[in-house]
Amino acid sequence: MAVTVRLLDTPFNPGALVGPFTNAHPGLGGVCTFVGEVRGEADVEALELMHYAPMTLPGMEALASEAVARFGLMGLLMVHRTGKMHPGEPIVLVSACAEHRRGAIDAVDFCMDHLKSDAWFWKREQRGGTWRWIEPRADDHRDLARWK
Amino acid sequence: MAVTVRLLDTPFNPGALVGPFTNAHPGLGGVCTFVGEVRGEADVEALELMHYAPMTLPGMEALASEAVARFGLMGLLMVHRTGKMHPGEPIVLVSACAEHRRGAIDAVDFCMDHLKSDAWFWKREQRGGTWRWIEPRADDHRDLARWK
Amino acid sequence: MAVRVVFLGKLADLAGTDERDIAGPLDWDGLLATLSDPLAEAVAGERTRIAVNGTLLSDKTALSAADGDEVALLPPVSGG
Amino acid sequence: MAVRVVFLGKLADLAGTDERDIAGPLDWDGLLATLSDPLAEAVAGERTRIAVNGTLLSDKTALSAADGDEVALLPPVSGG
Repeated sequence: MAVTVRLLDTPFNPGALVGPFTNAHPGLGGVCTFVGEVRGEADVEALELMHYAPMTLPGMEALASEAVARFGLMGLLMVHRTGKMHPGEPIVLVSACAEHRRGAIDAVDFCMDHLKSDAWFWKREQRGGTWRWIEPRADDHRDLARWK
Repeated sequence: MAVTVRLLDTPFNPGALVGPFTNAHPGLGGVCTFVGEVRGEADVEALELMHYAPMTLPGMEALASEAVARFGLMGLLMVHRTGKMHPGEPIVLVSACAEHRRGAIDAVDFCMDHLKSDAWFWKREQRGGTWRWIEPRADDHRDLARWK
Repeated sequence: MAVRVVFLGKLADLAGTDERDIAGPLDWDGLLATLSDPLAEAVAGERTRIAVNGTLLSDKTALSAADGDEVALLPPVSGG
Repeated sequence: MAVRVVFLGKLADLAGTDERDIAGPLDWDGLLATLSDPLAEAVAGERTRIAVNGTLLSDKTALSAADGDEVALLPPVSGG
């Protein structure tokens, strides 16, 4: 079993990570993958993700361990960008391998909900030249509460 | 928006399909993908999926349309194998693009539950030289009932 | 030309073939009469459905097929 | 060597810097006293949390940092 958690400060290609991850788990029943990208809204020029090194990666590693145990995963890949990004660039990738589809899909859902509003990242958007900090939407808090 | 539904009777490479599908939807917020493979259980030698041409593809197309409308998708790719397969070969691929992660993840979950126990496929496994028809597990019926 | 009866999944094993031509017209009793006992029993089971020319019957006992029609016998499905 | 105070997210904008060194020891009142009014108000807000050397405080008003410690001021997060 491979649990891989990475913080990257440069662009990444999801396909180049998911292929080898899947191939590393022969015998799996299903693999579910979510990739979040910077949405191409008309006036969004850039997005920046700030993190806090002493806590962000350890927090992601704890989240990964929790997901592996909770959903009985065969493997988990969790990658998150930091720094400045432009529309169309991947921000986050979560891929989970399991024996049955339910574990794989639920694990991705669980990890994404936690990365969105319960991990040590701070996001801001640039629109019309002005940067503005983003907070999770009410939907994000509701999504997170499903797992308590 | 692209809605693509395919039945394939030869092996396919999920990565080769998901990359172009994702690239065809600039502006997306998230893409969720599930790939189901023939599980590598010790004594499973092969798996065979039978379908009924006049109903299987039309049924998948109706399912895809329902998912697009229900989850407000930007695009949906649904690929299902038929014929004889061996452990490690992909059986099914569902990939959904949406503005937010919730729509993309839920659409994949919805499509997989319906493909598993509410689409015109019949699956049998070969173990120890003997073929046996498989029916959905109780879990599969429970999963499907979530969407009613 | 006849009615083409298509056997799916385990029904194909029970029938020993994927399809069989039966002279029309064909109704529910006529269908059962042409099938071996275990096959007729499986087809009559509440989880087996019937489609005519690709359209599912809401009541399979209302089957009414003519020469040239295709009747599909559909046991419980299992995909993915 | 001093206490290093790290400002995350919007607190970095309010502070005009990502980090600042403050002579230790540093407790909650001492921290607030060194911050501008809008910054002190944001840090005191119930949604801002504090970590010392990477460990979250369950009660931030119990802050007790010495020279060499790193105090992180953490506003509401938003990732993915």
